Amino acid sequence: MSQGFVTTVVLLVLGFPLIGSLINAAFGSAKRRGLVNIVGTVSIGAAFVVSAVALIVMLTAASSHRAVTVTLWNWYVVGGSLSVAFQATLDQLSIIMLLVVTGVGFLIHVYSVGYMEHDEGVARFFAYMNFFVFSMLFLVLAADLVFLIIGWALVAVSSYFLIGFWYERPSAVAAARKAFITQVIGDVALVIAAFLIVTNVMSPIGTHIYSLSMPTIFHNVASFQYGSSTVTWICLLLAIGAFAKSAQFPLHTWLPDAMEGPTPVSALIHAATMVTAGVYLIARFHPLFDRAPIIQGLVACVGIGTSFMAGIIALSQVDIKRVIAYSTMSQIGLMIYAVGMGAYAAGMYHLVTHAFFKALLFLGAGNVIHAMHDEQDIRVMGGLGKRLKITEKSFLIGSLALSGIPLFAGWFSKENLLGYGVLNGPGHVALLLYIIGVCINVLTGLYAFRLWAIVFKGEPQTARPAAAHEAPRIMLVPVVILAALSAIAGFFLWWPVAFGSVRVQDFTQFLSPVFTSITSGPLAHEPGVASGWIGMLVGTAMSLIGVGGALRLWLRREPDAETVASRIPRFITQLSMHKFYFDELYDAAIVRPLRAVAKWCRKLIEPEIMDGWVEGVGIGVDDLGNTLQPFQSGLIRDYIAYMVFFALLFVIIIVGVVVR
Amino acid sequence: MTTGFSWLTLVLLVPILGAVAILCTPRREAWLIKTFALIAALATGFLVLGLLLNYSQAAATGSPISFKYAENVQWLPQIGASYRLGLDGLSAWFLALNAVVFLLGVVVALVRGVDRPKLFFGLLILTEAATAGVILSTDLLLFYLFWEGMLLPLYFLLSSFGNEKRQRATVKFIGYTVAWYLLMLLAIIYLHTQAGGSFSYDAIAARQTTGQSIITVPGFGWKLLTPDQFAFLAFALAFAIKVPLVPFHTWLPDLYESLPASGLTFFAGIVSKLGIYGFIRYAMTLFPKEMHDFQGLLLALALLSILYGAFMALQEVDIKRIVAYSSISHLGFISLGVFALTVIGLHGAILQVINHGIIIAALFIIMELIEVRTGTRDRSLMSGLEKAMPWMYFLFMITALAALGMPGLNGFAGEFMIMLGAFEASWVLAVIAGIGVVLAGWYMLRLHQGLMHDPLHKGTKEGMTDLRLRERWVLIPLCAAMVALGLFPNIVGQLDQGSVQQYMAASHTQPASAITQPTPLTHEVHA
Amino acid sequence: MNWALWLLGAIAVISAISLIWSSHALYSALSLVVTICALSVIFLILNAQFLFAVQIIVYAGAVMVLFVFIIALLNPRAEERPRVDWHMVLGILASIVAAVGVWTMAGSTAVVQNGKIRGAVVGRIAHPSSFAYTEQAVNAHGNVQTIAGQLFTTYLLPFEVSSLLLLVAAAGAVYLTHHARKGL
Amino acid sequence: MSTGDFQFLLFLGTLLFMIGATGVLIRRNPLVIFMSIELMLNSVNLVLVAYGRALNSLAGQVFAFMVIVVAAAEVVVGLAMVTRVFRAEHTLDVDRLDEMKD
Repeated sequence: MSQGFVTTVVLLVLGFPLIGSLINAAFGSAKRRGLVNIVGTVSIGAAFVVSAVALIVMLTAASSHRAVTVTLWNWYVVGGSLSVAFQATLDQLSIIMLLVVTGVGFLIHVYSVGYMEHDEGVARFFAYMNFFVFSMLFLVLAADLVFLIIGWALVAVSSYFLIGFWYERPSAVAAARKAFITQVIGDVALVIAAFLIVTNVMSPIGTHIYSLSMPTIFHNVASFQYGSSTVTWICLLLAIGAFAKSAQFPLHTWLPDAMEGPTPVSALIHAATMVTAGVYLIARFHPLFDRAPIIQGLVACVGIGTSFMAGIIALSQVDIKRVIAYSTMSQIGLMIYAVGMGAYAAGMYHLVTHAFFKALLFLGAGNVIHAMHDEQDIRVMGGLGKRLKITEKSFLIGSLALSGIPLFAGWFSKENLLGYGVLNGPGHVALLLYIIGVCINVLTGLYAFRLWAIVFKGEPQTARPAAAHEAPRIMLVPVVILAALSAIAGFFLWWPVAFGSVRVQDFTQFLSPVFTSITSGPLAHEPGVASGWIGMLVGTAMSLIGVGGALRLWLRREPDAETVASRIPRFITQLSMHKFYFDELYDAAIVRPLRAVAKWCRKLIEPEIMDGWVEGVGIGVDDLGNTLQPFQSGLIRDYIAYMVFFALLFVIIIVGVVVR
Repeated sequence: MTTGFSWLTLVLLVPILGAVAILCTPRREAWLIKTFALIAALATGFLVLGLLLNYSQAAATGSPISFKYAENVQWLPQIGASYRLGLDGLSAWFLALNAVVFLLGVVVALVRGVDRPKLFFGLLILTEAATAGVILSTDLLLFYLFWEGMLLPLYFLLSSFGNEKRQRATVKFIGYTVAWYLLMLLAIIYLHTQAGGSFSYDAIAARQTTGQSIITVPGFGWKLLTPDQFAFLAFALAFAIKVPLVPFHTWLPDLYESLPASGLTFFAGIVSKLGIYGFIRYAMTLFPKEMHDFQGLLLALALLSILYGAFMALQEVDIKRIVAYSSISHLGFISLGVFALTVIGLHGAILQVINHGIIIAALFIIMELIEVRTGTRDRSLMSGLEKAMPWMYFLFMITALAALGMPGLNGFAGEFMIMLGAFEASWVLAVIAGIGVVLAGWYMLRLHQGLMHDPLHKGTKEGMTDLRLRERWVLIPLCAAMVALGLFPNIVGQLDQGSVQQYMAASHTQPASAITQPTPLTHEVHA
Repeated sequence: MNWALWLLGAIAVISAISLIWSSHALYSALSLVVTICALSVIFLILNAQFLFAVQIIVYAGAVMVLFVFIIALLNPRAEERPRVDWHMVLGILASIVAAVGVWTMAGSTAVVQNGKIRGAVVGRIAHPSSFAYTEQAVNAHGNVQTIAGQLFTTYLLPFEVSSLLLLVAAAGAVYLTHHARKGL
Repeated sequence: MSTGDFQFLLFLGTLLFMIGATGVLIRRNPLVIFMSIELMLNSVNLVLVAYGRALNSLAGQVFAFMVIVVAAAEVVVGLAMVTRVFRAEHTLDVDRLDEMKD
């Protein structure tokens, strides 16, 4: 692909959402709702069209020169050595992310036209949504560390706006701030990683090359010895950045609170795009990660751990959006596990399929909430299937895909993932991780169909479901499209298809040039499903067990769910109920002490020590004045006495000095 | 004698003439006073712009640091003091910031209105002349003259305009600073003797710092410092108070709390940055060995400023004091850039000086506009202003994000360079600075959200109007500058390439220092 | 002559002490007269006949009379003995220190001797002034004549100034005590 | 006049001087204070003459004469002031005359 073509693609893809956001921000208002809706959705649609065209052109081009890096403008030149420039790369990895972000984004924008009908902040909403898509694309296209960090922060800021969209709700405001602070931590980790990279990149002939552009870094990646401490530190910091963004174990507490935002926001940000940025980052920096085996192991373990924990918590949640949020955290955990093991293509594959069915679940939940007039507690719902027929059916497809039932999208990507895990997971814990992965399949099946059964099946718990009405058409169309996609996406992306001259290889082969051409570490080749048959069979079986169990518990209610729950030891249910107490832990461990130190500074240090010595000087001079004042007693005899005394002293000193 | 036309003296003369014109006009014609003030500020602005534009063509003279538009007129030959002015890459940007910030001060005063225009504008323009003098002078005595002279108009300005606590704050500031500047005068005189009886910067820079015998306390035999180290400490102390670094900062919050926004724009904008200027121009180049000896201490102070400023900003209730402490934290960042003694760090510091000037001016203007509208400065009594003032929300959001160093805006550009420079000195610095960035995110968001989000606080007054057109058009150019500098920071980068190399070369004579040998990123390329 | 000095010294010291210790102002005035006379005799011993005369006439005669006159005029009541407070302690302490100091100083180098001088410079400061009159020279021309000679030649200026001083003092005293009596 | 005598004279002069000084310190009646001052002046005369005699120089005696003149003038003015103060304050106690305090 030619430089000129790529530059135009990059500028168009970035330009459309930015212009849409600016127009909506400047001229949008509740009155001109029509204009706002059109501008909002069209800009994302245009971006999707441009990226589709780019995909087609890329497919026609020979697989060798599909990755093209373009320089937009010089950011900062330091005396000829370090010159930082805005560079964008369009290669297989970023085109996939482009398509996912703009495609799913477009469907969600169409959906939110209906969802935000009676919300007067619609202009602000679409402005923020467009700005979010712009920053996500900015991040994905980044080919320069500075460009990447800026995109990273822009995504954090736009998610801050969107989570805190209903700014009158204190809980939303707090959730937005919490999300932003966690992202800033990830951002700082990324910045320090960038420093480490810049100061350690050596050209083959051993001279320091100070450049922040990723192609040159990866070209000279040989300068980082395999398993050396610098590479380990760099990858650890990159991993922290990824965990912050993808809500993985240490920095995951912001994701459930982020459900305070409107449902389309949750769908776009917390299902399809933002949380996957962490997976993309690790995939993009795979040459470095391949050289840091310890970190890869760590990443895989954290991925599986988070996934398992989220699965347990999801089982006990009562808010419909929080259940899906925890399921997102669990699935992202699987992706992190995949890229942690070096199965970058498998991770990306699961990312794509997950984007479809998770967005579908969120939009379905949106329909339910819309129908129940903003009621999110599933205990109040029940038997909605009769009223919301289309939503119920697409929600079912989504749940099937999520829990990995064969022939649905989830099954292809998840089993591919776990299949790879069986054969060459990290070090000696590979089998253990695989077993936990398979247990996660059970958990996924359980909570997916628990949700479906409670919300749509059974008889209504309260009178309110009776009043529910099916969502308007504009909200149903995206849901149906997504249902179709999550049904056939696995199959469609799996089998190589040829349209005339355009040969669409299967997903992994399409991505393989990105992940093989540069890495000189252990070749991360993708096993065909064949070699992982055993893994796949075990995985599918566990999923079916999960689904069956869920249907028994919540559909036919043989052993009623509550009785089963009572038999499970109390501390597990409590743990699950209170989200493993992480919120309280972080609050006590970090937030409160920092605030205490700050208060201590203000109350004690500032007035006493800092101000103290300045005021002290003043007070000291006053005291000196007071002590000397009585000498002016006004009595002549005192004055004479002083004279005599000092005269005497004077004489003694003179004589003393002279005599000695 | 000077060869070409003495431009720099013109830069000094224009504000002085403006001030004189203002002082002559009778008090009644307030509009005439205002126009004179505006004309003076604009004229200086354009003059400086002209100087900057053909900066590269001008001839350069001078040994360690080459000065452009140099002027040298005998002033007091008996003691070797001469009226020498000069402009190099570093001071060019300080001069530009000086002109911009004072123009902003005048504009804000016009927009917000001020009760005694004659006194205010006269003193304001006079201060501009003084600060310009500090930046331009390359003769140490002249520098000290302007350095102390700056406090004169400032004293009257600070003590006659502002809220009820201004008297105490001004006395504390003036008394505090003047007391320590005398030490610097002592050091200057010492240097004068060392340089063989001349105050000129080149002569002093070229003085032989031969083996200094360590001064011992007579009778006790305690080993003190070498005279050069004493001189360096005197300079460093004077500049540390000006910057301010934390232990010497207590004058800043009281003063900033009592000053009106028009006063704050130029005070926080340029006056508090002359300390940084002093460190780079005088402390770093005249005392290279001592700078390396005390580098550890100075870096510790800079980090302390960052963290301490952030903690205090986190806890403060008065919104102006929050911004004051955030300014301390930012200045801590800038001094970290300077003390890291690396090329990147210095570039970042100069860039961040300009960014901070813009951000802090905008922040203080917004704080005053909010204070006027809600009638209080207490953060806990205000919330949910977004509904009433969407424009204020938008502009305040951009400024807050720039202040917390969000990548994409100008705060990040400077901080990235500084942290990279500090990282080169030692990785610990960058990590602690990173913690500073996280804290900055926290307190800046708390401030922005505290005021804007959450439901409307019952205490706030009803009928709050959004930003009027005039106020909006003061803040919009500032926000535009923030975004522009965030995406194109290279504008600042090109101009000071040459002089940054010279400063690094001048400060590298004895590189042995506690921190790892600071490797310049320039493969030892010397100008 | 030694015993005469000692006797006169003792008288002077005793009367001095009575001067400061006596309860009534008049007694202290009289004791001062005694001290002055004792000193004038010592002057006589020291071959300063002119001073002996001046001391008796001016001091004992004029100044003390003036004192007694004023005491009579104001006739202050008898005040009680001075209280012992820190002033007295300081005074006594100072006198002891001074006395001991001078005693050791004077003892070591009473008169300037050529050769090595150990200790105090008291003697050395007072080196012989330009005008040196040995004992025989003074006796030859008479003490009064020689002093008069000096007074009107080398020390003419101090002489004139002191005369002016006396004039001013007299005018001042008159002005200070004069109070306009109305209706005269 | 032997050195022993000279020592005694110096010692006597100092003693008288310090007695005068102590007198000035402890007495509260200004007249007595004046007398003590006179005593101090006389002791100075004594030392002057003693040195004059020891160094065979008449300067001591001339100077002593000058001291007497000054003492006389001083007494005249001093007593005038004391009478004036007495008439105004009707008290002669020095400790109560402390308007100069502040």
